[in-house]
Amino acid sequence: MSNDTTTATADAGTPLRDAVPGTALLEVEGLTKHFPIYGGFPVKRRVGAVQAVDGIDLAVHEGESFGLVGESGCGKSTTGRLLTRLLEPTGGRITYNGQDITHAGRKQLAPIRSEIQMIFQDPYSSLNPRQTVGSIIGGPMEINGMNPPGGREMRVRELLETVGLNPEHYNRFPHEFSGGQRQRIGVARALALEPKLIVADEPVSALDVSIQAQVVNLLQNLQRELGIAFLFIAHDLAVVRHFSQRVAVMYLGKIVEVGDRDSIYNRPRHPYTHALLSAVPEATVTAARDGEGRERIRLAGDVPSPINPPSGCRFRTRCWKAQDRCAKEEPPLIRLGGNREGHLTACHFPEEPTTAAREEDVILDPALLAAEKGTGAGSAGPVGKVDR
Amino acid sequence: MTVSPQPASVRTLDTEPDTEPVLNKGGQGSELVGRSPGQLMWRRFKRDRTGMVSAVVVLMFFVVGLLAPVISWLYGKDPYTLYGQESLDLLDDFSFPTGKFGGMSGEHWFGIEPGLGRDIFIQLVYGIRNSLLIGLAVTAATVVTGILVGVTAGYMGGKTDYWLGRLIDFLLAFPSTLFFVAFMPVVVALFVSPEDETPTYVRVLALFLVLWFLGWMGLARLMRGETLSLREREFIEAAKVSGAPPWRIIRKELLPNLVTPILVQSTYMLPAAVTAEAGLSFLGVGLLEPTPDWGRMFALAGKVYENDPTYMFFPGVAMVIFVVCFNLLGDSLRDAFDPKAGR
Amino acid sequence: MLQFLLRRSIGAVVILILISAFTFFLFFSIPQDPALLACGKNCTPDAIKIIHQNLGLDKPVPVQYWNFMVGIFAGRDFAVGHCSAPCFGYSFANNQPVWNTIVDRFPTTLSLTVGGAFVFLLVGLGTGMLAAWKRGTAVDKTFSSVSLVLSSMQIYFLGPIVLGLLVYSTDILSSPKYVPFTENPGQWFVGLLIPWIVLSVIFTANYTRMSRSTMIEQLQEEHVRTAKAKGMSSRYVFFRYAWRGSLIPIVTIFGMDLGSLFGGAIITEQTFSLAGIGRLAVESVIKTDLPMIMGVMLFSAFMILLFNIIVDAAYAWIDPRVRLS
Amino acid sequence: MTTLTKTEDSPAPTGADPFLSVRDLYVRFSTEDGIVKAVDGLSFDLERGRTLGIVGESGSGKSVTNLAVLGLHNPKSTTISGEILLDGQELTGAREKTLERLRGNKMAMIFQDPLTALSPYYTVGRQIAEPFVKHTGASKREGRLRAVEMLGKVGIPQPQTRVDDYPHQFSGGMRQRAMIAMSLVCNPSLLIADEPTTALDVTVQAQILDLLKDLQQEFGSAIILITHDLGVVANTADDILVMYAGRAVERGSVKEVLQSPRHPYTWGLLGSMPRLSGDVEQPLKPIPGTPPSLLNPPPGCPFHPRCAYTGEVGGDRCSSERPVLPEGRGGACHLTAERKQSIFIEDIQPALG
Amino acid sequence: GGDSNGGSKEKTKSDKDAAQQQAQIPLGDQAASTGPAVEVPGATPGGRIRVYQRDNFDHLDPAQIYVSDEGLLATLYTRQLTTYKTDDKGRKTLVGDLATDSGTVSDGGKTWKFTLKDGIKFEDGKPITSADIRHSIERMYAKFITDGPTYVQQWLSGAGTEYRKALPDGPYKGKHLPKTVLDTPDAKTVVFHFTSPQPDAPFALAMAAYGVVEKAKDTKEKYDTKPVSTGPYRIASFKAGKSMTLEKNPGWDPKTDPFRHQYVDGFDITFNHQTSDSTKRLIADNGEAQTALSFTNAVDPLQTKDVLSNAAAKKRTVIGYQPYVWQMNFNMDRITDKRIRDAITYAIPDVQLVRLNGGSYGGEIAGGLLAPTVPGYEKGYDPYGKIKKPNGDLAKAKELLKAAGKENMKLVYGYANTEVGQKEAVVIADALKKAGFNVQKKEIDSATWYSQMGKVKNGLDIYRTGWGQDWPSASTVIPPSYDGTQIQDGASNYSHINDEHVNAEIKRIGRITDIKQATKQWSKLHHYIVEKVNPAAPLFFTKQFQIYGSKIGGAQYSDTINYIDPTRLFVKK
Ligand SMILES: Nc1ncnc2c1ncn2[C@@H]1O[C@H](COP(=O)(O)OP(=O)(O)OP(=O)(O)O)[C@@H](O)[C@H]1O
Ligand SMILES: Nc1ncnc2c1ncn2[C@@H]1O[C@H](COP(=O)(O)OP(=O)(O)OP(=O)(O)O)[C@@H](O)[C@H]1O
Ligand SMILES: [Mg+2]
Ligand SMILES: [Mg+2]
Repeated sequence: MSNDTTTATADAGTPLRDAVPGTALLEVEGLTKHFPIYGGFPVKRRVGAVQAVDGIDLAVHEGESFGLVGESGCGKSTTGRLLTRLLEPTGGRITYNGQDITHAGRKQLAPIRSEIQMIFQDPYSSLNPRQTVGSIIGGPMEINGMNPPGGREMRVRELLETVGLNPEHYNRFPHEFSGGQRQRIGVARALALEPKLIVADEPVSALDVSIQAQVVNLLQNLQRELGIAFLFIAHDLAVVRHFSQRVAVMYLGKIVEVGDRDSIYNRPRHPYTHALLSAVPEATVTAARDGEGRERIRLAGDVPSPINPPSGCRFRTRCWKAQDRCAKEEPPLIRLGGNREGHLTACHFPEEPTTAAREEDVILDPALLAAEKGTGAGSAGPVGKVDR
Repeated sequence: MTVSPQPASVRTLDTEPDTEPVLNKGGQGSELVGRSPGQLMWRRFKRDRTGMVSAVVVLMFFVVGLLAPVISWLYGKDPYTLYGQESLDLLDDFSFPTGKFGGMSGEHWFGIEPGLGRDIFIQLVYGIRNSLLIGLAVTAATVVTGILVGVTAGYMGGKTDYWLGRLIDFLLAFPSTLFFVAFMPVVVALFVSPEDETPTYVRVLALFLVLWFLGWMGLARLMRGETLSLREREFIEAAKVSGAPPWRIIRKELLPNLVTPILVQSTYMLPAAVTAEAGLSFLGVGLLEPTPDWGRMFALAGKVYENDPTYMFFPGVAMVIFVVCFNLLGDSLRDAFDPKAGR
Repeated sequence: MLQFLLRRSIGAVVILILISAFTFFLFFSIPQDPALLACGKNCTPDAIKIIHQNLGLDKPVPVQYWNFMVGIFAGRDFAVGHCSAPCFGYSFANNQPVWNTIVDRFPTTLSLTVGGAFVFLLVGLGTGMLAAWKRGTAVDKTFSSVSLVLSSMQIYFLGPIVLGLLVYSTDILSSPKYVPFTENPGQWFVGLLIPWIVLSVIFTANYTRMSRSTMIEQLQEEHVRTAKAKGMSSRYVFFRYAWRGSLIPIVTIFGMDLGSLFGGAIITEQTFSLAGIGRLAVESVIKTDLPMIMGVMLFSAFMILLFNIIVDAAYAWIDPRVRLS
Repeated sequence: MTTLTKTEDSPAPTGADPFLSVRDLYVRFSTEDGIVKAVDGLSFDLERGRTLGIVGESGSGKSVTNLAVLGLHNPKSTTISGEILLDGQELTGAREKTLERLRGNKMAMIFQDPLTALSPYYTVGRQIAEPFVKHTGASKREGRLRAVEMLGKVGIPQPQTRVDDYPHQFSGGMRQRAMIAMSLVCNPSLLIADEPTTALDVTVQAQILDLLKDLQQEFGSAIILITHDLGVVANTADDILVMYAGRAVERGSVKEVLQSPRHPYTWGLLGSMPRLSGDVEQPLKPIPGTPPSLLNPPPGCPFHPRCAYTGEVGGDRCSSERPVLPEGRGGACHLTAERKQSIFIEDIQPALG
Repeated sequence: GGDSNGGSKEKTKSDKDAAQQQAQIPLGDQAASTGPAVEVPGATPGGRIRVYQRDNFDHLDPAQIYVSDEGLLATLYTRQLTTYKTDDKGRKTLVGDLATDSGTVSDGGKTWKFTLKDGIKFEDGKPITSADIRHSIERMYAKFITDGPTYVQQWLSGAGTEYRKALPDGPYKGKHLPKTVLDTPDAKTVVFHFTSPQPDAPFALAMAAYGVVEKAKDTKEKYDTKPVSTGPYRIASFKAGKSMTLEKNPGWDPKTDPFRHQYVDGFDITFNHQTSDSTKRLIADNGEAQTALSFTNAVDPLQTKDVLSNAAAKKRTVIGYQPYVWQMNFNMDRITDKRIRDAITYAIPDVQLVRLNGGSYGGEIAGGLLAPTVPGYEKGYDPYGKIKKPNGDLAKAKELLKAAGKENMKLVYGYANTEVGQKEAVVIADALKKAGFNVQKKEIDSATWYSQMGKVKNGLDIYRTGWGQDWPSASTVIPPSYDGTQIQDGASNYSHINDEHVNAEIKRIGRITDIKQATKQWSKLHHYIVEKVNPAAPLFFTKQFQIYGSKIGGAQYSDTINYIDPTRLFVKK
C-alpha cells in the first residue's frame, strides 16, 4: 500500500481552481452499466436492460474536484457506484493509478479499497443505527488492518475533531445527531482510511441550506488541506459550481458536456446545459423578476426512459434545435471550435457560448405554452419557440 | 455542537423551561455515553404497564418451567405417581375424583386427575415445563433457520434468492397440520428401530423436527424482506466500500438491525409453537403418556369438563393467560421498538 | 393476467409434483408395511404377498410412484376396474376410489369453511374497523382485549364447552351434523351453526386485530391525508381510501386461512365429528392408508396453492400497481 | 396592493379584511417525549391573488402551520389555539363538517411528495373529480369531464386517455401536475402548496412553478408557497415569511426581504446559499450550530444560540426576552434597525456577491 | 372386591346373560327354522333410525367380513345357510336361515347337507339357488378375498393357505370345486364333503362371511362397496367414512326368515362419531337423537358416570358380555421362565384397567382365559387371585421375580397407541416397575395392531390381545390361540405357546364329535394352560354398555351379535 500523500503533487493549501493537472488518478473509458430486465413467458428471460450508464469517459486528477450533474435517473449514482466498484460494470474500463480495476474482485481491490472512499446522500440511511460513532468510523480501519500510532480510538477522536464534531461523541449512536452532524460522521468515516479519492454522491442534497453550507465548506477544506480528489455528484448546479473545478453534465446515461467550471457555467455549448442553467432559481430579486440577464428555457416533460433511449442524440426529444440528423447520428463528445481545452461537447448543433440575454425564450411545455397564449404573454409562433 | 440525548420532557404548556437544554451539556469532563436504540427501547418498554405485567407473567411461566423439579421437591409430589391408584378411595369406580372440586385438597392443591389419578398441580407444572421447552427449542430453531435462509436469500440475491424462494413456496404449500399428523409417526419411525422403546426424547425430537420443518418459512420471508430493504441502505454500501467481507457485513451491519423484528416475531412464535404442540397432542401425535403434557391435559379437559369442571379450569386458564400475555408482550415490544406502529 | 395465471399454474403443478414425490418417498421410508392394513385377522405371509400383488406394492417404489403419477394424469387400470383421470388410486383400507372419497368429503369442509369464513371475515373486519375508527376509546379497548382472549382459545377446548352449553345441557342448538345444502338448506344451516360459531370465534379475533392495526396504519398514510384535504368526509376517507389499502394484508391472511381450511379443518372436524377432508386425513393417517394420504395431501396442497394464486390475482384487483407492472 | 396591510404603527386592519388571517397561532403536539411546540405564536395575513412564500429550515413548523389552516391535525394529540380566519370565517374551533365543506373547495393543498400523496388505488381522474363531485354536486360524468379539462389545463398531454391512468403510471412531474389539477378543480380561493417542487428536478421544478404562476393569474387564488429554497420564493412569491423554530422571524415583500433582510437568520440563509453568479473563491457563510429542539426551544430569541450578534445586544436580552415581530415589514430581533442595516451592508452583502 | 362399587342389580343381570351365553346351543329343526320371526312386543312399523358410528365399515363383501361391527351390519343385509335365533325366554337355537334347517350330517360328521327354503330371493327378485351358495363359497378361494374366516375353506380343501391352491382364481375362470368336495345336486341342495369330521359346521356357516353372493351380480373387488342384499334391508347409499343409508329390501320375505324383522323404514348411519360424541348426544336425547343409537359404540368410559347418575338415561341402556377376554400375552420365545410370567400376572392391577374402561360397566376382572360367553367358562375360577386381589399382588410378584433371579429385567411392553391404551400402559408399567421390572414401553399403531402382534418376531415381551370366539365353542378359542403347531406370521397364537401336552390335547379334543363331551375336555385343557403354562395373564372380560334414544323400541342385547340386535328395533310412536 502506497503511503504517498497526495500533497506531494499538489501544493497543499493552494486552491486547485481550474486546474487540469497532468496525472489522472482515476480514468474511465466507455464505462457502461446495463441492468437487465427479466420477463417473458413461460420461462423468465432477459427481455431488455436499463441502460443506466452507457459509455462514458472521464478522468479525475489527483487533488481535484470533479463535479457530475444531471437530472434524476440520468445515471450519476450508478457511475459513482461503478467507480467504487459497488457495481460490476457491463463494459468499459476503469483504471485507478494505472491499475485496471474494471473487474477486480474483493481480494484484488483490497489494497486500493482504502484509497477510494465514498460519502453518501442520505445521512439517515448511511449510518448503521446500531453502531456507535466510534465503531462506524473505526470499522473501516479494522477491516483494512490499519493500526495508526496511538491506537484506533485516538485516530477516531482526531477525525471527529477534523470534521468538527466533539471527540467525546465517540460512544454515541447516530440517532442522537442531527442530519448535518451525521453527514460529518459519514465524512469522518470516509477519511478514516486516508483516501486519495472520495466519491461523494449528493452529499448535501438532503440537508437544509444552512447545514449544507457547513458541509460544503468542510469538504472544501478537506480537499484543499489533504489534497483529496473528489468525484462530486449533485443535481444542484450552484453547489457543484462552488465545489468543483471541473464539471461534467450527464443526460440519460451519457456525458453531454464536460469542461472546467468556467467553461461550463459561463460558456456552455450544449442545449441541455443551457436549459439546466436557466432553470436554476436564483435568490436575487432582479434576476428573478425582471427577466433580465438570464435566458429562460422550459423543457417539456421528463427524461425519457433509459430502457428505450432515443436513437442518435439522446436529448433530441426535448431539444428545440433537434433535426433529422440528431435522430440518426450520435454526436461524439468533442472539443468544439471556440472552446477551451478540455471543454468537450456532444452536440450536432451547439448553442452560442453565452448565457447572457437570449433573443428568445424557449418554451416547450405545452401547458405553459397554452397558459402564455391565454394570458397574452406571447404571440403565436412555431411550436417550441415563442417570440418574445 | 452537541444535542442533549434525551430532552427533558415538559409537563405543562405554560412552564417555560429554565435550563438551557440544547448546548454543551457535559461537553467536558466525563465521557459522553450515548443511549443505544436498544436502551431507548427498554426505556420506552418500561413505561408500558401492560407490557411489563405481561413480561412478568411470561417470566413466571418460564420460572415455573425451569424450577419444576424444585417445585416438585417442595410440594412433595411428582408427576408420575398414580396417587389415585395407590389409594383406591381417591377415585371412584369410574375413575373420577371422589372429592369435591376435582379432589382439591391440601394434599392435592389442584385436585387429582380423572383416570390415572395423578396430581394436577405438579402435572401442570411439568406440562408447562415440557411444552415450554419444546416451544422454546422450536422457536429457537425456527428463528435461526429463518434468519439463515432469509438473510442469505436477501443478501445474496440472484439465483440463490430465487431458489430459496422456491423452496419456501414449496414448503408453504404443504398442508401443515396434515403434514404434522401424517409424518409424526414417520419421523418417529425414522429414529427408532421397531425393536426398541421409543424414548421420550425421540418423540420430543420428532415433534421438534416436524414443527421446525414447516415453521421457519414465514420468518425467512420476513427476514428476506428486511434484508432486502436493509441492503439498499447506504451503510451497507459504506461497509462494502471499505472492503468488508460479506460475513462481516451480515454479522456487524445486518444482524444487529434485524434484532428488532426477530425479537418481536419470536414472542409471537413461541405461544404459537406451544399451542401447535398442544394441538398435535390433541390429535394424538404429540407426547404420549406418561410424559406430562399441557396440550394433552387441555384435550382431556374438554372431554371431562361435565363431570370434572375443575380439571378444565387450571390447564385451560393457564393456557389462556400464557397466550394472552405472550401476545401482549409481543405487542408491547413492537410498540417499544417502533413507536409509530400504533396500537 | 392470463400469462400470470398460466405461469403461476405451471409453478403450482411443479410444486404439487414435488410434494407428491416427497410424501410418497417419505411414506415408504417407514418400516411399516401398508399391506398389514388390508390383511385382517389371518395375516399370514401368503396373505401379505397376495395383498402386495393386489395393491401393486411388490413393485419398486419409484415404479409405484410413476404409476401413481400416470394415474393422476391419464387414469389407470386396477383389478377393481378402470379409474379415469384424475386417478389417485383406491384406498388400502376400504377399496373406495380415493378421488371419489375426496369429492364426497369436500362439500362438508367447503360448507364448514365458507360459513365460518363468512362469519369471521364479516365480524372480524367489522369489529376491527370499528376499533380503528374509535381508536383509544372504550369500544376499542373492549374489542381488542376480548379478541385477544378469544384468539388464545383452542378449538378443541372451546368446542366441547360450547357443545355442552348450547346443545347437550340446554338444547338451544342442535348437534353439529352435515346435511347437504341441496338437500335441506335449513338443516344445513342449523347443523353447521355451532362449528361455524366456534371456528369463527377463534379466527375472528385474528381478523379483528389485523384489520384494526392495518386500518390504523393506513389512516396514517399520506394519501389518506390528501383525501381529507380534498374535503372528503371522514367516513368516505375511512371506507374508500384507508380500507382499500388495508385489504392487501387481510386478503393475504384470508387466502392463507381459506387455503388451509379448505384443505381440511382437521381439528374442527375432529372436534365436531364432521366427515370432511380433515377427518379423512386423520383417518387415513391412523390407518396408514397411503393412497388416501397422498390424495388428501395433494388436494390440500392444491387448495393452498389455488388460494395463493387467487390471492395474487386479488392483489392485482386491489392494487393497480400490481395489475399493470 | 401589498398583502401586509398592517403597518407597524397601525395594527388595526384597514380597508378590506385580508382573505386569510392567522393570529397568534399555537400548535402543540403531545408526544411520548413531551410537548412539541411546533408553531409558537404565529400571525400573518394573505390577500386574494397574492402569493406568500414561507421559508425556513426543516422542522421550523411550516407544514404544521398550513395543516392547521386546513384543520388536518389529529385533534387528540394536538392542541391548537389562536385564530384562523378564512374570508372572515373562524376555522380554529370549527366543526369537522364545516371544514369538510371548505377543504378542497375554498381552500386546497398541494403536497410535497406527489407519489405518496396520491392514492395508488384509484385513477387520477377519479381522484381529481371526487372533490368536484362532492362540492358542486355534479354527477360522476360531469366530474370526469371536469377532470379531463383540468388535466388539460395543467398540461398533461392527451388528457382524455390519461384521465384513466393510475398515479404510478405518471412521471414525477406529471403527478405533481395532477396534484395541482386536483387542488384547483373547485377553483379554490386559497391554495397552499407545501414544497411542491422539492421532489422534482430543476427543469421540472421550473415548469411547475411557471404553471402555478400562470394558474394563479387565471384563477386569482391566494397562494401560500412553502419551501426552504429562497430561490423558489424569489421567483414565485410576492411576500415572504421567514420561520424559525415555530415562529415567524421576518416578513416583508420579496424585494424587501431579499434586498434588505432584517434578521440574522435570514442573513444566514442568504449567506449559506451557493449562487450561480457568486464568487467561487469566497467560502459559503453557514449558520453555525444546529436547529433547536422544539420540545424545549431556547428561551428568549430561539435563534440566539446560533446568532453571531448576541453580543451587540445589551445584557442577556437575547436569551431571556422574546423579540416581537412587528406587524407588516420587519424582523423579530433585538438589534436596532440601524445596526441591522449596517451589519447587512457591511458584513453580509459583500459575501453574497 | 373390585366391583363393590357397581350396581348389584346390573351385575346379577349380566351374570345371568353370561350363563345363557355359555350354555350349549341346540341345533334347530325345520319348524324352528321357518319364519316369520316372533313379533317384538309393542313393535310398530315405520320411522327411520339414526345411527352414530365411529368407524367406517371397511368391508361390505360378506366374504371379507370378520370384525364384529361389520358382522352386525351384515345381519341386516345378508343371509347365510344358518343363523341363531333367540326365543322369548332368551334361549338360543341355531336354525336354518336360507336352509330349511340346521343341516343334516352324515359320514361320521364329514358330510353336511343343506336344503334351501322356498321363496328366498335376492334384492333384485331372483331366487337364491344352490349355485349361488356354491359360488359364494368358491369365490372365497380367489385372491382378492384377503380378509374373513377360512374355516369352511380349510375344512374342504386343506389347512393354512393350502386351500387356495384348490381353486386359485376362484370360480371366475370357469373352474369349480369337484363334486367330491362341494356338491350341488339340484337347485335346492348343497352338500359339503369335509376332509375330517366337523361337528361345528352349522355354527361356522352362520358366520356373516358365509353370506350368499349372487353369482350374476358378483363384481369381485367392487362387490366390497356395493353388495346385493338378501336381508330385510339393502344399502341405498354408501359414502365411505361418511354416511350410509339402509332402506327396506323389497326382495326379502319375512315368511322365510326365522329371526329378522323389518319394522323401521331404514337406517341413517353417519360415521366419525367418537364414543364421547355419540354418548353425549344420546344422553342429551335431543331432537333426532331420540330416534338414534349407535350400533357398536359403547358408552364412553368417561361418561358412564353421567349415564348412571341420570335416571332417564339409565333406563335407556343395555349391557352384556362381549366374547372377549383381554389378556396380557407373554412372548414365550422371550420369557421362557414361568416364574417371571407368573410374577407379571400377579403384578398387573386389573382393577385399574377396568376402571379406565368404564368400571364395572366396561368390564369385569378375569380369572381365567375363557370368556363368560364360551361354553366351558367357570365362574369364580381364579388361580392367580386376580379377583381376590384386584389391585395386583406386588409382594408375590417381587418374590417370584427374585426367585427367578431376574430382578430388574428388561421387559418390552407393546401397547396400542390410543387414548385409553396410553393410560393403561401407564398403569401397567407403573405396577411392573414396582414389581421390579425394567419396563420398556413401545407404542404400536392401533389400526394394524393384530397384524403386528401376529408376527412371530414382533420384538415384544408382553402385549395385550383379546380373542373372541367365532361361535360359542371353546374350539374357536383354544386351538387358534394355544396350538403350538400354528406358530407362524399371522397366526393367532400370540403367545407362541408350544406345549406338547396342549398340542396333543387340541388334536384329540378336536376329533370329538360330541359337543358336550368336547366342552368338558376343553375346560380341562383350559385349566392346564392357565395353571401349568400361563401363556397370558388374564385381565378382564369386556362388557358392552350401550345407550339408545328414548323413542327407540325393541333394544335388546344380542349375545350372538354382541351388540344391540338391530333387527328387532322399531321407532316408538
Ligand atoms: N439496481 C438497479 N436495477 C435496475 N435499474 C437500476 C438500478 N439502479 C439504478 N437503476 C436505474 O438506472 C438509472 C440511473 O440511476 P441512478 O441512480 O444512477 O440515477 P441518478 O442520476 O443517481 O438519479 P438521482 O438523482 O435520482 O439519484 C435509473 O433509471 C434507475 O432506475
Ligand atoms: N404529528 C406530530 N406529532 C409530533 N410532532 C410533530 C407532528 N407533526 C410535526 N411535528 C413536529 O413539528 C415540527 C415542525 O414540523 P413541520 O412539518 O411543520 O416542519 P417543516 O417546516 O414543514 O419542515 P420540512 O421542511 O422538513 O417539511 C417538527 O419538529 C416536527 O417534528
Ligand atoms: Mg442518485
Ligand atoms: Mg414540511
